[in-house]
Amino acid sequence: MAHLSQQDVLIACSCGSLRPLIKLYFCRHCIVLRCGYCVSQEVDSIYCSNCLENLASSEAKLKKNRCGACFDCPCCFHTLTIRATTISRINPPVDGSPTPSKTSVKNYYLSCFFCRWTSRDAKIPDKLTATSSNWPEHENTYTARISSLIEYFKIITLRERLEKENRMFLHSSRRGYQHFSEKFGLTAMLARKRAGLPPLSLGRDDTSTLPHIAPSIASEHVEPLPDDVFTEAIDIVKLTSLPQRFGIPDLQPELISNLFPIHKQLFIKRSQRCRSCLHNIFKPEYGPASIKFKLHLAAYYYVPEIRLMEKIKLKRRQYTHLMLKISNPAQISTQIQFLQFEDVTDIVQNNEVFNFEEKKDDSIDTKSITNLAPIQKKTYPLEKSRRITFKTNGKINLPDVIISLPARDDTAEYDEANDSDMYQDNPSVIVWRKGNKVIVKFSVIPNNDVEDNEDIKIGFIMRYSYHGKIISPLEQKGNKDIRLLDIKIFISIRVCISPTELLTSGNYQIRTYLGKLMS
Amino acid sequence: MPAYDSMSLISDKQCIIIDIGYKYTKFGFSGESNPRCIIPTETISSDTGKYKIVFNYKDTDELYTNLVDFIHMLFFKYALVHPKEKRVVIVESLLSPSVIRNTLASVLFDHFEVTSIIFLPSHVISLYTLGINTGLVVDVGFQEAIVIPIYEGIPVLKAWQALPLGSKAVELALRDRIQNKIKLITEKGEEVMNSFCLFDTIVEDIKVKSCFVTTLERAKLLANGKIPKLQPPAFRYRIDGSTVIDIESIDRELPFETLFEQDNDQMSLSTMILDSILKCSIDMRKQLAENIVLLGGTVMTKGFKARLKEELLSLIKQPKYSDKLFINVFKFHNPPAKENYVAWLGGSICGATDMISMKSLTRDTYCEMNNNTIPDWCSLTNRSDSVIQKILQL
Amino acid sequence: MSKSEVKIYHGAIVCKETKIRGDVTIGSMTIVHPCATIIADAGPIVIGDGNIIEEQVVIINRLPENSQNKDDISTLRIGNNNVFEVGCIVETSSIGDNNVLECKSYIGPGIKLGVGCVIGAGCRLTLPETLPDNTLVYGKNCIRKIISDKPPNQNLQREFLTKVLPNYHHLKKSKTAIMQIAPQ
Amino acid sequence: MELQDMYYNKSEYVETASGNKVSRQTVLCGSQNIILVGKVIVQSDAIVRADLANVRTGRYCIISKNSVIRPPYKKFSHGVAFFPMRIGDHVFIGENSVVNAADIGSYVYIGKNVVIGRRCILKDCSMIDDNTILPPETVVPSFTKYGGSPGLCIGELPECTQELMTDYTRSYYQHFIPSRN
Repeated sequence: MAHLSQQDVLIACSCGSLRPLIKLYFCRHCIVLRCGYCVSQEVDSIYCSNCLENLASSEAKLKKNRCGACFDCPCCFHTLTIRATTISRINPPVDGSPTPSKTSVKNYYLSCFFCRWTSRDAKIPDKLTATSSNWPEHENTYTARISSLIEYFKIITLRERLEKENRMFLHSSRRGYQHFSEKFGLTAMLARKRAGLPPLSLGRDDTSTLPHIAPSIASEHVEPLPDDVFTEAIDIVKLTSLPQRFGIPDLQPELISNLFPIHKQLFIKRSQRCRSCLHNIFKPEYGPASIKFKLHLAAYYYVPEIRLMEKIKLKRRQYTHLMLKISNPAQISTQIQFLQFEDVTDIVQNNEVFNFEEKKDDSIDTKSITNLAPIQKKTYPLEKSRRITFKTNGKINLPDVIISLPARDDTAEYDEANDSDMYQDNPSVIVWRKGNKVIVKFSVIPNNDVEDNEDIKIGFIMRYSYHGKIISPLEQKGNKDIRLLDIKIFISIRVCISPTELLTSGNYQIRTYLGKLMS
Repeated sequence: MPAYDSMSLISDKQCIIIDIGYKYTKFGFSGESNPRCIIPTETISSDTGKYKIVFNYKDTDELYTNLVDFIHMLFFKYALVHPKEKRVVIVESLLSPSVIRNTLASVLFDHFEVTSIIFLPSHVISLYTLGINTGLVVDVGFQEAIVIPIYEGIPVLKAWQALPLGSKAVELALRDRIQNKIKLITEKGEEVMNSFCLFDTIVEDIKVKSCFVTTLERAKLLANGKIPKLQPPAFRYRIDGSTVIDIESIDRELPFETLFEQDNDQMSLSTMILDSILKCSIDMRKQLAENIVLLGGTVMTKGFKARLKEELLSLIKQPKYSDKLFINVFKFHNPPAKENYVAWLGGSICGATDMISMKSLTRDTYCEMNNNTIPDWCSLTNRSDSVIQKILQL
Repeated sequence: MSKSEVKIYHGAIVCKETKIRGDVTIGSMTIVHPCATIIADAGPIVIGDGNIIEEQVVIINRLPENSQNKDDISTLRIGNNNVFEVGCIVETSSIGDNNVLECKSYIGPGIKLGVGCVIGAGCRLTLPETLPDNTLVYGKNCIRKIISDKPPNQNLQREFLTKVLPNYHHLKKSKTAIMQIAPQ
Repeated sequence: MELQDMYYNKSEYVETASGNKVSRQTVLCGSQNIILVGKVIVQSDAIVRADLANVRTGRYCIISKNSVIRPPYKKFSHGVAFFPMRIGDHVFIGENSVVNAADIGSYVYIGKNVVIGRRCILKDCSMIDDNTILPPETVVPSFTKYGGSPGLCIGELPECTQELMTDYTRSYYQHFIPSRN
């Protein structure tokens, strides 16, 4: 599990979030890293997680983002299953026939495989067909009242609006229509709408046209404390918990027996778009069962991956070797160099390096937006970058080398040949090389003020050459665009075993659950 | 599926109504009669992957990221819409700190790029659900109880009352009573006392399932250390397969007394209401007392309303009030909703009207403002051209 | 406890890979899948008819850890038509009829099951008590409720297994069993 | 963190021509009904109940210690039928887990101590958290992470799950090596 989440090597995204490489994107147009925080997320398709059927967004809207066919258990929130029972029924004797006839009928009801709740518990009658629709629904008893309230306030606000517009119009008639429409955003469409209004609401002096609603009448009567709380034994298993009550917000029943099946909440597939250039950076294929993508600019394919090789034990006031495995995922070879944070600010001033972090606030950015998306009238300032909260408490010594990494070659997996002699590597720095991967030796020392059992956190900059060959189809093939990109890397080295690993499985189960509640 | 609300559905104008409480958030679409969901105001941090309570924050940066994660969940798990084209209605307390309001606006405009936001004061818009414009609105939530009289649609701000009397206080009292009664039996059959931590969700669950607000008569006896003859039955609460708490009858009855016991300043939930009435001008008082609106999840507790009425009627006879307040009737409203989402429903009704397009703060305006501070709602209401004021003058 | 006193009644199917130790009686029509463990240390284990005991199930009658009294013999009695799903651990002293112990559930000593109880997957019960009939225990907090639906009848599954298992597994036969069958 | 080498006792494991590494300590019932396509690791004390119905795994699957692979049954009015179980490529099944699923897609990660109920369907690129109880007939869609009891959706997986699982199962296979002595 830890291997899959990869929380020990984090990379600073262009927005300042720290994410593992697998959660980052790489915008090929802006040539910066993006993450879930700084991209614009869009709903791509909507589907039901149980029947795996896609719904059009209008249909989903109509069904209040719930599946029409699948239900969740109101008791434990697991999906309900339709169950069949055969019931032999004795028909009452029909007029004329002396003996009652016996028929065997298949009945269907909803049942939960986990907590054994059934629709019979809710006193929902069984159905005669296995189709999953047409289960009885409960309705909010106040819908009619609320509708009339809404209607009433709608008319009042509309009247208010017209009154105000009219007043403004009279006062500012000399200033002309131009000003008027500007200030109140009265577009042609709105004007048309106003013109098309029924005469009823236009007659603003006529108060009698107001719809009538009965205001609520307060009463002295309040619900008393039921006497049975002092006499009836409390049966805790029959009472609902808050999550169960909130599952049905308009009823919020107190008894398990008053629960109703809940239509299953729909899931979505999302697509992502870069906020500054508005290009898509991730778009899934349609269909919930497909795991393929139309487009996927994951940083995983563009940025060299750094991994810790092994657990190390750090000692105070002493350098310890740290092995990092670096692999080049791209289809083109790259050059990698390591720098301390302090070094880089100097180089930026030389203006030799294309630094993505500087670029963000640049005016070039806004220009490119206007070029790419002329439809957008107004550009909004981009969201502020986040502060990097990672505090380093150790120092890493970086080897002063430039490492060449060949392109990724999937067939090399099966190639046993050792090709390290092709490169003139310093064996004290590069301890191993194979295909697009190398293992590089670093050394780490904790700061003196570190406490025992504290994770050691270090950071450095990885500068690598990026071949932006495929920036746009307009660009010619020969015109290779090589840029140096700086990526901030943060590594935490766990010195202690995390407490959960020490627990036995049974306790572990409880503790993780509790840990979740506590945090 | 239930019959769909006839109005403003299928139209793109439907806006998103969010009522973020300290403990639970109510979320849904305008024009609908109940929220789509009521969920804990908690989120999974996108940075660490851990559970986080949104309003547990050290600085605004943390609040900002918490809100980003939380609202992301609301949009992509429940609303299933792209936030960019959406109008948002935020239902908030009049007393909500401006840091929260400003951060929330920044999150919605800068991060989610919504079209517009309107902040609606929960106390005022709750009256929308009743079709009245004058009322004494009592909101007993998780953190605190807030009383604000609304007269002719205008909050009488000088008369507001707030005390930290909410579910939190009740749960703390309950926790104190039961935390030494936990019994855990290990697999070896050994009995361990109190080795188990009592989590908030467990205390809440016990409170919800078994606690109630007792009558004034019994409360007086209990306060004097006497035990009434009839006792609510005790029971055994199972935390899991190996841990139990034996809940005594007194534990079911006493925790809610926290709300009604007068503190050192002789303040309780009931005195707050009377003090608030007292601070209003004489001609309003009777009308307010006869239009009490109760909001918030805590008021849904068994016996709460009955006790509150008893308390008010008994306090009014005491010299502290009897000289100044000449009221002998208290009347309560029954909103067309469960009390814990009345304010949300008010937002839903408002959101269906043109008020949203008229009064909302648009993204354009927000970006033009140099300090990115949302104007205070009360300053808005005091403006003579305020629409809301007029709307409420039925 | 080297003395093997396994009694297997006619019609029971006990796969050879099963680990059985001590005085164990297995009733007729009971099916014991391979890799189950039945250990009768503290006293005999009597398993009734028509039970299904799946792989990795541990049924153990063990001495209380601090008890020195070897004479304190108690019998672990299991009724009829119970289902023990994969990986459940039973340390109790008494189980009635028609119960289902789902995967990886744990029943500590002193917990008695009556009739028709279902212990949900992964539930761990250690608090000694007698569960009322038709109790369901489920979920991470071992929530309880009384169920109206009875646990389903397992006759069909047992029939199927009776046919299939002998094709793939060597079966255990106890001397007692053979002796019983011989006169017929 | 890069996976560390895992050593096994050479005498304990059988390596087939297609690269499957199967412990001798496993219980493979009805071994004629098991198809391991290649580079599959079955660790000690795992139980595969292919006597009940066919079990077929794809390439690079890891079946950890003490786990149980058990084809699910369904009751019909006339009898009981056990369904064959299909497991895709690059699937990891953690220690002490019980799998009764009907169908497991590719690139699926199942944690430790998990119970997958009867006839569950795990779509490609899904993950089951440690200690999860997945009730019968649950459908786990792609790119979701399920956890808890009952197992509910507790999160999403990164879009490059397919690459991650491929890399994980491959390197697991590469690091699963016989001890030197």
